[in-house]
Amino acid sequence: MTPWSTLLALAGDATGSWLAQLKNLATHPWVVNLVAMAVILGANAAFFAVITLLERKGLGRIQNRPGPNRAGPFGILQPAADGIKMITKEDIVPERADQLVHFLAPLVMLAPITLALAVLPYGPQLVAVNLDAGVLFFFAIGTAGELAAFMAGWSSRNKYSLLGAMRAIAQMISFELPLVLSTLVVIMMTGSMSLVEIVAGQGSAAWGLPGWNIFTPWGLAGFLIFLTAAAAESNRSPFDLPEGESEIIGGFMTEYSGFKYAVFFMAEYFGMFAVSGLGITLFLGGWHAPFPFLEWVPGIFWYVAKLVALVFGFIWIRGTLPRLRADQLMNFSWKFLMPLALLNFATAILWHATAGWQFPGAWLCRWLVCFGIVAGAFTGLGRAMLRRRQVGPRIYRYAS
Amino acid sequence: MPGFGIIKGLKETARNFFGSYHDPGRFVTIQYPEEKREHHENYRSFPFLVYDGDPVKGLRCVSCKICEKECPPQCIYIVPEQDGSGKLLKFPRIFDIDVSVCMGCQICVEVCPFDSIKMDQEFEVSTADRFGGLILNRSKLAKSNEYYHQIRPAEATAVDAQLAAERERQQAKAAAAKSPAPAAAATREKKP
Amino acid sequence: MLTLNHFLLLSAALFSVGLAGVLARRNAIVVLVGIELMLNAANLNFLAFWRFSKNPEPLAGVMFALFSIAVAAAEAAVGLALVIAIYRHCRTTNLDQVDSLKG
Amino acid sequence: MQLAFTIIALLILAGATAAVALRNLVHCVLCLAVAFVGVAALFLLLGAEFVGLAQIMVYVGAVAILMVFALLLTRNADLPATGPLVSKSWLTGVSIAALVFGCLAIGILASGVGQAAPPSPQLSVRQIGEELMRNYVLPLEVLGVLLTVSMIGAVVIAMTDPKPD
Repeated sequence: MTPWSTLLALAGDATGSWLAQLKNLATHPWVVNLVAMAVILGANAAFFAVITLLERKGLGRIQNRPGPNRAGPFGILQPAADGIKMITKEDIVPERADQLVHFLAPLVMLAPITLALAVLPYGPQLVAVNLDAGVLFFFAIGTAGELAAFMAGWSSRNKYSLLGAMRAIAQMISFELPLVLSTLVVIMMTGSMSLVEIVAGQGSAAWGLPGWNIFTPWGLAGFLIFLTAAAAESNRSPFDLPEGESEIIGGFMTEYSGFKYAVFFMAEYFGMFAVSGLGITLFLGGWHAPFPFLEWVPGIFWYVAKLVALVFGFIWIRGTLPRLRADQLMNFSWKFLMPLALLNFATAILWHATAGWQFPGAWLCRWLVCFGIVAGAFTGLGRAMLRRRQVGPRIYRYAS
Repeated sequence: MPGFGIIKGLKETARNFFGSYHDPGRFVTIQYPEEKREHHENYRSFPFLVYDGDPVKGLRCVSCKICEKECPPQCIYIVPEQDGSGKLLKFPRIFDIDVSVCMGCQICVEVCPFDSIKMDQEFEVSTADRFGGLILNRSKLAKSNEYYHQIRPAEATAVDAQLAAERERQQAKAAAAKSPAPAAAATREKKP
Repeated sequence: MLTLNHFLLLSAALFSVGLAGVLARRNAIVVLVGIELMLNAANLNFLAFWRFSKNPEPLAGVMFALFSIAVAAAEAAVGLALVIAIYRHCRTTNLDQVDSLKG
Repeated sequence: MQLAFTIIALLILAGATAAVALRNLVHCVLCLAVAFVGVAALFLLLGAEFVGLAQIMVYVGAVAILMVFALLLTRNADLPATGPLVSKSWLTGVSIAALVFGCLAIGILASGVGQAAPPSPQLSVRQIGEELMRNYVLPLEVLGVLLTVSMIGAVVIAMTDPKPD
């Protein structure tokens, strides 16, 4: 029962039969599903508009400039202006491009991401689809982005597009492993792949502290790994090599203009929302309030607050860090994040095995031991990676 | 410990972020159409012609065409005035500068022996007419010496002093030429 | 009404299309495409038999399909590595021209 | 159910046929991805959610991408517009495939296994996991070894020795 139908049920009982009929119509699965779709899409599109403005303003402030402030008071109409500009721009398709693939690529990029938004629990009752294998669904859907990037890059018949697409695919494949490994820890500790159950497992608070996964050593390390890999998966800076404006023009989006470009842009932001939503669900307690006495505030509020905080974190990181080089990116993924994620997995197993400790201070002891392992691994791997930092001629062993 | 550099960077950007709200002095940008940046005196855009007094008759230009020859992108076009008999006068009938070609190199100013062409500071030259609007003719180029003083006070004063000295020397020369003229003529006659 | 026969016929058709691709095309990568299609047809059969069996509680069909998917991934990786190695050696992926072992 | 099956079946067959028949190899691989997605949809229709999602993840996310990479590394994405597409013995191949389909179809229709589906089994991920860890733990371990070996093997086969400078 969604709150929507509950409300209608109440109303139908109170007043006459025509309302009851309306209730029957409104609780029909098709109607409920359509309403859920419209709400999810509409809310995310509105959020997209707000976030683009927030990002431009925030980046501006980080660079000591005011950001867009012309369209409307304080520039709040800037997203509308951008949208009108994008829609009315000429849609240019290169003459030698593969017309059909070029047309399909933005759609293949956007459609799966909107599917991923459907399985996230936005509140105690606000779950459009509760899949038993929700996390797996999320990652299965995410793979379509790689294919879409390839389609866009290849069909444009432009070397920069192809280079960007190759970079995008290599990056997405490399960072998918740490991403999955960091979520695997949560799945193992919760014992479920359903996002609803994962959120439900984080509700219990001990000593006034929230029971979120991030407040455990494996959860903290997992969250940091997840955040890094998520930034790379959604092509956010400092991992925005696939777009790298200063190197390869616009990456696989070089030959796109007008509304198709807007669709790519939208897909990128929706991807960021989806992956942030997954992070919230897995590590930050989903729609749970931070403290028990705040539970009267609706869950959707906490979800949106956490989402805004995470997205602002992404914007902050974008304003701070320079772009990585391609080989640094690969080294970072395979030689740092992967071993760290595996060690984090081992830490989670230790945490699980020591759950039976009963002596006084056992919890603190467990916490410190596990945190020590993770922090030691982080320091050691980081030192090793920094020591390896030599630049020399590159050898192309596979592409000859 | 690795990773602290990132935190340091994040701290710096956060300081910028919050600082920009309570300290407007941090802003590196200005709101252009409303407020404009103060120029240095040496800032230059495109050339203009200086006149003293009358905007047409007072032009210092003698249409010697040195600047036309020296201009690297060849953006200056000069036609001298002629009198009824076809004799060239020391005055430009047409003086055009195509500012879409001009690169602001200031060579015309360097070579002008009469200090008649100088660099302007006007930069808002955008126009809807792509061809006609960017060719400045004689009347558009002519600007008074007072304007020159206004935009470059130091340089204009130096130029004025130099011109005055030149004029004085000319007058002295003319005066000298008037009185000992017969003697000079006589000595010249004797020579061959 | 959907019966087992529908799935089996579809799977047979998918298998035959893959087989035709393997036998008829000259390009090594298209041959691999055909092999993948045939593997998919087999997986479809496993799951259809599992779903339509009298007693679907033992998960044998699902397990077999899962293992087959994993093995197919390994097969694709090695197969494509072989294609790349052959291309590097012969500068072609045309299978009719890679016949230096022919007597 | 019937309608969904018909649509998905047509999608699969169209994708598969295009994947083996098109001239442009990149189009082939993209059509193959369509066929993979269709098969995954059929898995979902059969109630095997986990297998369907694994199918998408492995086939679309890994195999199709791998094929695309192989295509670009072997530089024959741009085939000549003319020239023979099929091998010399293509007629034999296609007739063998048709024969196989005929035999299979006759066998299936004659076998009388076309029963209706029993009530949908409730298949949870937990069930699959427990099964994997109890009855199928040996195959799982062997599979892990196989994947590692094949990964190393693929790297060794595709790697060229670094040229001595």
